[in-house]
Amino acid sequence: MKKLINDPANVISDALLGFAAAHPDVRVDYENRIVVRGDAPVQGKVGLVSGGGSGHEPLHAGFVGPGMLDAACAGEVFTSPVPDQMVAATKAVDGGAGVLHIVKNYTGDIMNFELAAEMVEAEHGTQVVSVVVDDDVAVQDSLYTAGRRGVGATVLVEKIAGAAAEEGRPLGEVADVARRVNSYARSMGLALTSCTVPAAGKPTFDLPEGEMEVGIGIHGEPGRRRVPVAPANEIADMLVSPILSDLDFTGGEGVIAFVNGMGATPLIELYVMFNEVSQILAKAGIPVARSLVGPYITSLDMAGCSVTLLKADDEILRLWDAPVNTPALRRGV
Amino acid sequence: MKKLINDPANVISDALLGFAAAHPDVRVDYENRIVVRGDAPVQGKVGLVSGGGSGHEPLHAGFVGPGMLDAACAGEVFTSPVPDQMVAATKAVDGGAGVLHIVKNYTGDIMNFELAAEMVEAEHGTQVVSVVVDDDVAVQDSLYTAGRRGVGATVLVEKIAGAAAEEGRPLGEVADVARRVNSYARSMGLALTSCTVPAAGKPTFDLPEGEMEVGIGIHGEPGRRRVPVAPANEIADMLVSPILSDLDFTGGEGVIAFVNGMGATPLIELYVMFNEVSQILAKAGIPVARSLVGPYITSLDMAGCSVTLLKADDEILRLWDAPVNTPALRRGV
Amino acid sequence: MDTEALTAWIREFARLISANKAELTELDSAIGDGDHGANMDRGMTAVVSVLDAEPQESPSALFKKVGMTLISKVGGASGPLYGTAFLRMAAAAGDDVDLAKVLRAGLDGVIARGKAEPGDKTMVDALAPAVAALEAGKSVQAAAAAADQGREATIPLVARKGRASYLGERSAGHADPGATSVTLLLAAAATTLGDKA
Amino acid sequence: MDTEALTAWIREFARLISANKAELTELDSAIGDGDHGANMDRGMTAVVSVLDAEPQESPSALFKKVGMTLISKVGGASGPLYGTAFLRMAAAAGDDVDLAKVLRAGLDGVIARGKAEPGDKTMVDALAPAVAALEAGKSVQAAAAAADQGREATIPLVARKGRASYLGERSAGHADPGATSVTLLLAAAATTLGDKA
Ligand SMILES: Nc1ncnc2c1ncn2[C@@H]1O[C@H](COP(=O)(O)OP(=O)(O)O)[C@@H](O)[C@H]1O
Ligand SMILES: Nc1ncnc2c1ncn2[C@@H]1O[C@H](COP(=O)(O)OP(=O)(O)O)[C@@H](O)[C@H]1O
Ligand SMILES: [Mg+2]
Ligand SMILES: [Mg+2]
Ligand SMILES: [Mg+2]
Ligand SMILES: [Mg+2]
Repeated sequence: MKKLINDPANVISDALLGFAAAHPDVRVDYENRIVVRGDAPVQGKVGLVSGGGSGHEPLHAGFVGPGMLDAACAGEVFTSPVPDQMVAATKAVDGGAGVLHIVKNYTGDIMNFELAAEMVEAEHGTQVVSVVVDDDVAVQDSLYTAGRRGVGATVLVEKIAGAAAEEGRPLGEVADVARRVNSYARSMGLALTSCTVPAAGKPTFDLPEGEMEVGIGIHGEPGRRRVPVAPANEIADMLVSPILSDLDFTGGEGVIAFVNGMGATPLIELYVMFNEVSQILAKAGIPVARSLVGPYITSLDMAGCSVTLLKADDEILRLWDAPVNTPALRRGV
Repeated sequence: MKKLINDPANVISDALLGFAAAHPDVRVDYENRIVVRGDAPVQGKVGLVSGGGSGHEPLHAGFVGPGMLDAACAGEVFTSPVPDQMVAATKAVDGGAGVLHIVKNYTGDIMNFELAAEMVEAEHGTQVVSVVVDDDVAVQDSLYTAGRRGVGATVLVEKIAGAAAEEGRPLGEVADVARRVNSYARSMGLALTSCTVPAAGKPTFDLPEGEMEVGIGIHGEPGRRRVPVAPANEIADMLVSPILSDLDFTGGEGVIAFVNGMGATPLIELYVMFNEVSQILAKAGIPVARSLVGPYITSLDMAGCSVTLLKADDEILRLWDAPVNTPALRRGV
Repeated sequence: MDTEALTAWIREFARLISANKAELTELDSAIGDGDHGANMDRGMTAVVSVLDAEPQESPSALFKKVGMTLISKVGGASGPLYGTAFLRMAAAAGDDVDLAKVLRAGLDGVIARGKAEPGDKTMVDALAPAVAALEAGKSVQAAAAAADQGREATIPLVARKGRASYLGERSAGHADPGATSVTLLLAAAATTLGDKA
Repeated sequence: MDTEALTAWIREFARLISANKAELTELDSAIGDGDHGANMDRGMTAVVSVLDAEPQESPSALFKKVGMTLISKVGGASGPLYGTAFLRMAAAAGDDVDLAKVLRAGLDGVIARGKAEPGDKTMVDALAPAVAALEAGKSVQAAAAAADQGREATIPLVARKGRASYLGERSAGHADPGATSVTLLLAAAATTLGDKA
């Protein structure tokens, strides 16, 4: 394992110290491992809290700031944070208008956020609403399973719900916006290499030179199938086709197209992928209204990418374009 | 070789198409492989042109936009662009106040930009001034060699000179600002893995599991020495010490500290590195005035990082903070 | 079955988790995300520290402390599940602990929290047969054996809960990590409480 | 030495570059950035296309076309260096070409553009001895052999120009890629112009 780290046991605290040093506008609470917007709590504004296992940087801490999250909780690598962290974050951002928990759909995240919401409501009377993100079409959705994973759409939900909260809208409306974004978004991912969890010291799975894994998540889970490596145009088709079969993307205001790097994929390759994705969309008669290209929700040092499409309406586009000022996403401010 | 590409011969054109699709604000001239600010030429403003081999994305095209570059020329992977491209870019951004060429110090880049300046001055009477960036302390500076390489400081020069040009300052002053930034900046890089040039299909150099290469550039050139892999704090010392021995960073307004990813290094590791770098600076009594953490000048899929320190003065900080609106760097707009 | 014996049980569980950390991680790498060993070890190491610093006075206080510590330290799916189990066990523990009764409460807590059914390839598949054995009046050793069989029976299953469910058919052929850590809980009970049940 | 013969030289140079592309890249990977083969091949392939489409009428027009094409297509260090060399060769070529005279002009162009001195481990180290041999009245074959020796002599050198100079002492032990491509230029001359000099 080759990584720019010290003791693998300290990766998260070391990275948090570095994050704090690099971004003095944002508050870091080391003890609780939470990152909080500098001016929180913003009175009268719905507070947005997210969080999850570490290893997906810049998600979530990189999205804390005006126009997006009020706080983020950092768990161990690929492990949901604990309720204490979520309680501390919720209290820190409670400006009297309630708090929205944005939770990626993993059993651990769901249960820990659930416990936290119970605790904070019981102890402090804070009103908490949770929205679950589950956009990964690689996983068959079913009432009898854990359902789909939350992946790329998380970034879009955090941005768009964050803009709605910044407009001063009430908790119920902000939650509705978040749910609508989630319901209009679909994703699919692909790995060229495995990632290596620092504590494990070796790749989570073996992926020989000529093969790639289609339908991976963001935790080094094996994907749905293994296929020979293919050129970018075929890869784009493997990722976009299942998305387009799952939801009708025509008839709206086009899509927000998001090509995401998994952590070790250079930008030049993401642009090659974005070209292929936009050509497929053009053929399908789906206009690209907005785009996002870069490593925003990663899986440590995995090479690969994911594609997320969000069917846009006027309000979604307006909120997408709204100012945002966070370490990892900034515009209009 | 595992890459998200089609035919290796088409990587640059495919990526340019993707870049154009993702960033409709910026103009892409495929034939000349140049990227031009949407509203160029800006009358009365000094035009900033840079460029170089591809494979360093987001450099340079990602930095085209208000407050930074007016145009960027994309060469073949790791190969200087040709004069025709530079001539086309220079003409496209000439708003009557002259054009600054920002050139990284590589023999090829120097000579091709030189030819281009000769051609454009002769044919069109455009006034061109060139500034050479050479900040890499891994290379011994000498009158008898090609001198130091241009690496991380390029990003800082483009941002800060771009802000000076945006203020409407004349060509001579903008060039002086660029030269001052270069003379106050020093960098040093490290590779955990080699990169793989698409056309070559295999890693440029072998770097076995337990070893790393110190003092690398951004083109897969071998570094100055090979050492056993080390923890982040020792790596930070290997990179920062030669920088601090080369220039006295005390006494100014602190430094702009830039920890850069080489293309395949996840952000969490860059924050771990940034923590170590800022601790070394704190011990040396050098305040971190501003910071930049991320993959901004890369070497394809190389894992590793570089550190750039820029000794700041009031003007440098003011220009650093000025609004910038490019695909890869955005603030204040 | 006094507080001291139950404390020994918890400590033995912590020891077994630590000794089998790599195996748990290995199993979770195959069908999950490779952290079950680290998660449980982080939690149980914290539990042991807490018990070293503050020995507990009653079975109910002991189970509550274990549950709260696991919830605060583990995260992931196993933190809330084991945590809830121990909190329910605390509520069910009277002055003299009936192992069948408290483990039944724990199992109910896991099911309430995680909504898994038998055969979903989760820790329920090891815990439920152990509870059934105890309720049928069998020994703790027999309950531990039942947990082991339950764990073995998860191998061919296709997971319907937790991360392993994302794999669909590819989850078959591997034992469930959480069911495996439950066998350690029962094995620890067999060695520390076996002669007291 | 008519335009036809000189065109054959250029085409043979293109053929040799293409045939030795991998070796040039290999050498450039060791002490540079691994693109010299691709750079030269891209340039010379373009040159051949241009000459296919527009056969040139005079030695001077031929060299100028080659120089302009290389400058427009190659990039890197070798584009301006070879490009400048051929432009200077065009200026020096009269109606009847004196190979010693035009290659001397080319060498002067390389030195003017790149400011390398003999022993800096660059293409100059192969071109200069070849020019000296021709100027001493030796055959083209002898000049090609001199270029080969010049190239061999770059192996132990520590580079002082171009990318290889970044390596310092580590650049010793490898032949210079540009010097190697120059040996191909001379080898092509030996086979196509050898009996005409
Ligand atoms: N809904 C559920 N009900 C019961 N047990 C579950 C459920 N989901 C997951 N588990 C158990 O949790 C184990 C995984 O725990 P762990 O790896 O620590 O957490 P995570 O899955 O969050 O990484 C699984 O092997 C399974 O036994
Ligand atoms: N200043 C110089 N003068 C003469 N030749 C040079 C000079 N710099 C580099 N070269 C030659 O150029 C060759 C490298 O060319 P190439 O690999 O195509 O360009 P780049 O170095 O830009 O990648 C070197 O091997 C050397 O012979
Ligand atoms: Mg986990
Ligand atoms: Mg080159
Ligand atoms: Mg797990
Ligand atoms: Mg080269």
